[in-house]
This record gives sequence, structure tokens and C-alpha cells, in this order.
Amino acid sequence: MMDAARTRAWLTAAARLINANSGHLTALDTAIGDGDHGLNLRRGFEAVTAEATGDTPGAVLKAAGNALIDATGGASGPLYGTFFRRAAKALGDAPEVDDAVFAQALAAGLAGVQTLGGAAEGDKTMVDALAPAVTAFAAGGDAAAAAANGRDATESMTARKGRASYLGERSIGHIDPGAASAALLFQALCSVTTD
Amino acid sequence: MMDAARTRAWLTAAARLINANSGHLTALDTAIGDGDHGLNLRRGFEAVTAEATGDTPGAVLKAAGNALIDATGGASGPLYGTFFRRAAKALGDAPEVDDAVFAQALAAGLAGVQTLGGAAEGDKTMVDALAPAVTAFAAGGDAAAAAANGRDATESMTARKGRASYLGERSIGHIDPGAASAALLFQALCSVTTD
Amino acid sequence: MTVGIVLVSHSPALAEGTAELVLSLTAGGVRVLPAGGNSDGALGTSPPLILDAVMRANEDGHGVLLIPDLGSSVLSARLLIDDLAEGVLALADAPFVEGAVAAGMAASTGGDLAVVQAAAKEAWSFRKDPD
Amino acid sequence: MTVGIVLVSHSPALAEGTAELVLSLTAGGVRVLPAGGNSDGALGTSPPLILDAVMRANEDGHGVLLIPDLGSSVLSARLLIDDLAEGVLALADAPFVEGAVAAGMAASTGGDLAVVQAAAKEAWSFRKDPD
Ligand SMILES: Nc1ncnc2c1ncn2[C@@H]1O[C@H](COP(=O)(O)OP(=O)(O)O)[C@@H](O)[C@H]1O
Ligand SMILES: Nc1ncnc2c1ncn2[C@@H]1O[C@H](COP(=O)(O)OP(=O)(O)O)[C@@H](O)[C@H]1O
Ligand SMILES: [Mg+2]
Ligand SMILES: [Mg+2]
Ligand SMILES: [Mg+2]
Ligand SMILES: [Mg+2]
Repeated sequence: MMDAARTRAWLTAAARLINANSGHLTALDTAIGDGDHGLNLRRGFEAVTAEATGDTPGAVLKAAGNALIDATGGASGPLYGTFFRRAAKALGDAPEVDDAVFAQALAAGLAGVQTLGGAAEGDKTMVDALAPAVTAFAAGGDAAAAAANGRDATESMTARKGRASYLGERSIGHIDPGAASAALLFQALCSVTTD
Repeated sequence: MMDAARTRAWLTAAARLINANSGHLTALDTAIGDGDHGLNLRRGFEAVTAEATGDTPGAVLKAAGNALIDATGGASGPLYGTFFRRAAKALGDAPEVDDAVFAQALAAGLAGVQTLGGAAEGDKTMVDALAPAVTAFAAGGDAAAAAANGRDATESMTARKGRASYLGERSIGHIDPGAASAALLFQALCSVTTD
Repeated sequence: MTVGIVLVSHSPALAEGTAELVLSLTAGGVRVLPAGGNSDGALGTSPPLILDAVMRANEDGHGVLLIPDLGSSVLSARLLIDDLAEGVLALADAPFVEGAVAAGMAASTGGDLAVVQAAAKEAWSFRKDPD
Repeated sequence: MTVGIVLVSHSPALAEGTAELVLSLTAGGVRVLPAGGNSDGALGTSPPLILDAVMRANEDGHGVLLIPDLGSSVLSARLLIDDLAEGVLALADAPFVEGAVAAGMAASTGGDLAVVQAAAKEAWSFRKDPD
């Protein structure tokens, strides 16, 4: 079950994890990008913490999405912003939703990310962690573990979207920073739903 | 016959004509370009007047070409600079040349302009004035009149090179500024050769 | 009527320099606004800053073409287009500088949004080697 | 060994902003120098200024790719290539910003002049609409 409080707890936990791992995210982005992913998301989730309030899960996620879009300053801003805004739209104004409905909202968020960014699984992006996590969540499985596996699988992939795609095959051997941050988001989600 | 003094007289006369007509050249460039042709050439020919000295026609023209390239600041700089430098190269270090040899040098200059800029006659550029003028000069005809006719013919042409080409058919109805300045160059040349 | 143009770049200087170039080529006859950098003025993108430029570029109400450089600029531009009313905003699939110049020429001579968008896209076929 | 890159633009800001973008994408691992504006720093081109940038970009002696924006930038770049020894300088037939980024990536990973030139040209096939 998700209500506004638990949704907010998810985002606060995510902000904490992003903060704690921001150096690592930036290091990953330095290897195959421009070295700002940790900084971008720290700025983005600071805004989320400040602005993502509301009476329903949908309202909280919508405010989170808007805050990410406005504050992040990198490709991950519009992408994660769309993830949360599309999920919010799917949730409507229900004050409380069960896990099946929440799973559908996460799937809508993922679809938004893929429409906006054009990335499929295997392109070495956040989608490689988000997609298996959303599937696992819907099946009642361990979404955090699925996201972490998806993240690790990006190491051997060739980037085909985002900045890293300029590197082509030279991107092989590095974990995608967006996949790493997506795994943190699902780690945070599981920390508030499994209790 | 051309020697160093007469070559320099040509360039000084050209600088005077450019100066006197710089407002008109700029007005033409405002209509179908960025409105700097008069200013560019005034700056370029100021440098020519200061720097184009030497003991042979070739030396004078080479110095003029270099001065134009360095000082002009627009497409006409490399183009007229090449015109003079290629002509200089063809002249070698002869202290004095007859009109036939000078005509060949002018033809070499024109060829340089066309190689560099890729423009053919009919593309609405300086080439439309230079080409008939060079031909007329070689035949002992009135090169200044040929250049002026070539200039006027650009009015009905569609620009296919240079900035004006962005306008496509909207460039029709305007004289090309580079063709107008080329006509001044040949007016100056004839003023020092026909006496 | 003139279509507005917003240049969405990671770099404030890149957006401003391109706007300056377009203005010089159109004798100022087009409303072209830079939207470069993140909210701190550093390298990055800022949807609120882009949106602000869009509003100013659309003062005539004839629509705005968004021209993005790369990566997050493209994503931010797409996002705004999804958010705003259809017909007001269009995305340029175009090389940044060359597309901006072509779009500026088309806008300054009265082209509508579809014409200006098509002119920008045409710039993929420019070539710079001797012909 | 790293090939140098010189960005030849009418606008100083455009050249500098593009250089800044390339540097951010290559973690500074490429010698990319702006050469924008005429000798007064206004809109235009200045072969002496470009030549100066070329000399500094070629400190390693592995050659320099010239990337021009439009018009007189292209002509000035060609002129310098004709003047200098073959193999030292090459002209990029490429979209300005996208070509600079692609060339920067290729140079920073050790590509030689021909490879860097080809990478820049490849940028004509970039696309920015949703796929
Ligand atoms: N088109 C895209 N589709 C999906 N994910 C993308 C796309 N472009 C970039 N990303 C994700 O964004 C991450 C980089 O984010 P960030 O560093 O914040 O932005 P930027 O690349 O603009 O600096 C990448 O690691 C990748 O996971
Ligand atoms: N590729 C070219 N070939 C021949 N002439 C050209 C070419 N490009 C431009 N020109 C000439 O240069 C003139 C414009 O010169 P100018 O205004 O000084 O330079 P810019 O266009 O860089 O501002 C045009 O009117 C045309 O005659
Ligand atoms: Mg990054
Ligand atoms: Mg970034
Ligand atoms: Mg001009
Ligand atoms: Mg000019």
C-alpha cells in the first residue's frame, strides 16, 4: 500500500542515498560522460526534498517530477522528472493505492522515460536498471535486486544513447551512471515498502 | 606595361574608390548579406595602402594579398587576397611585364578565387564581375565596362554562394556587393593603364 | 508576423554567440533568444530558463522553434513541447549553428512555424568542403 | 599524441562556448582552441588569429583539425590549409558544434588527424528527433 506519507518517505530515502553516493555517481560519469551526474542529482533531490509535498501519492510524485526537471541541469533531470510525472498521472488523485496500482504507475513512468529518451533495454542507460526493477515490482519480487543486476549488466554494454554514446565501444567496461542512480531509487523504494 | 609603381598606383586608386563607395557597398550587403562589405574592404584596403610596397609588380601584389587576408574580416578578404596572391605568383619577380603577361596573372588570380570559393559565373558573386573583366583585359577591351556589366547582371541572379545564398530566390533584384567592389577594382586598374 | 527561435545549449556562451550570428545575418529581423546553461549559469540545461525564453520569443504569438545542441538540451526541449499547447512550440532536428542560421533567415522573411522548422532541418545537407 | 582542434567562427562567444562544451565532454583531454571574430573582436574572421590558434593547438605536432562555422570562416580555413604544409592541417566538413564534439571525442581517445576529421564529418548524420 502507498499513501502520501510513504511516497514522501521513498523520496526522502532516495535523496539520502543519492547524497551518500554522489561521489560514486560522479566518478562513473567522469569515465564515460561529463562527470556531473552525482552533482546533478544531488541538486535535483535537494529540490525534491524541499518541494515534493501533497495529500496523495500522485500529488507528491508530480511535485517531485517538476522539482527534478527544474533543478537537475542534466539529461537525468527531464528523464527522472518524466518518470515521476507520468507515474503521478497514472495514479490520479487516489489518496491511497495498492501495490498493483502502484506497479502500473511505475510502468507508466518507465514508458515516459523511453518515449522521451528513445532508449531501449541494452542501450546502456538508466532504462537498463529501471525496466527490470519495474517488472520485478509488479511481480512482487525484489525490485532493488533486479535494479542492481540491471545496473551491473550495463558494464559490458556499448552505449547507444546519451553522452556516453559518443564513445561507442570505448564505453564498454564502465557501469552507466544513470543505471547506478536508478538502482538507488529502487533500493530506496524497497526500504519503505518492505516492512 | 606594368611595373611596381603602376601596380601600386592601381591599388591606391582602388583604395580611394572603395573608400568613396564604401557606404554603397555596405548598403548592397545589408540587402542580401550582413551589411559589412564596405567596412570590410575599407579596413582591408587601408592595410593594402600601408603595406603593399615592393620592387616588382609581383612583390606589390603579394603584399597586397597578404594585407587583405589579414585585415579584411569577411569572405571578401580571403577571396580578394587569393586573387592578388595568385596573380603575384604568376608574375614571379619580373620588374616589368607587358599587358599580355599581366592578363595571364589576372586570370591566375581569378582561377584562385574560383578554386577557393567554388563559385562559377552565374552564382551571383564577385566572380560575375571578375571573369568578364579578366577576359576583356586579355583581349585589349574595356575591362572596367565589362566588370560593370557583369556587376549589373548579378541583379537578376539567384545567389548560390556566400551568405546571400541563404536567401535563395529572395536574393533576386539586388546587385551582389562583391560584384560591385570587383567593378571598382577594374575601374581603378583601367584608370592607371589607359593613359 | 515572425516566428521566434530559442537556442537551447549546455553553454551560455554558445547560445549567445549563435544568437548574435543569426541576428547579424538577418539584420536583427528575427526574435532569437539564447537559453544556455543550467540555473547557476554553469554548463547544463534549465527547463525554467528555456521556458522563460520561449515566452519572450513568442511575444508575437506566431510560435517558437526550439533548437537544441545535444543530449539534455534535446530532452529538455522535447519535454517542453510535450507540456505546451500543440502548434506553439516545435523542435528543430537540425545542426545547432547551421540550423539556427537557416531558421533565422526563414523566420525573418516571414515563414510560419512549419516552414522555419523545415528550413532548420534542411541544414543537415549543408556541406563545407570545396565543391 | 593528441590532434589539436581549432574552432573558426564569426563569433568569439560561439567559438569559446563550443570549446568549453568539448572540454567538458572530454574531461579536458583535448587541445581545443577557439578562434572567433575579426581582429577587433567583433563578428568576422581573422586569418592571423586563426593561425595563432593553429600554432598553439599543434604544440604536440600531431596536426590540427580546423572546424569552420560558415562563409568566410570556411574560406579562411581553406586558405590556411593551402598555405601550410600538407598533413599539418585538415578542414572539417562538419556541422560546427556537433562536429566539434565528435572530433573532440575522437582526438581525446588518440585518433590521428584523418580519424578525427572523419569523426567530425560523421556528425552530419546525427539526428535530434525522437527515434
Ligand atoms: N536518451 C536517454 N535515454 C535514457 N537515459 C539517458 C538518455 N540520455 C542520458 N541518459 C541517462 O542519463 C545519464 C546521465 O545523466 P547526467 O550526467 O545527469 O546528464 P548529462 O549527460 O546531461 O550530463 C546517463 O548515464 C544515462 O543513464
Ligand atoms: N564562395 C564565394 N565565392 C565567390 N565570392 C564569394 C563567395 N562567398 C562570398 N563571396 C563574395 O563576397 C561578398 C561578401 O563579402 P563580405 O561582405 O566582405 O563578407 P561576408 O559575407 O563574410 O560578410 C559577396 O557579395 C560575394 O561577392
Ligand atoms: Mg553527466
Ligand atoms: Mg552534464
Ligand atoms: Mg558581408
Ligand atoms: Mg561579414
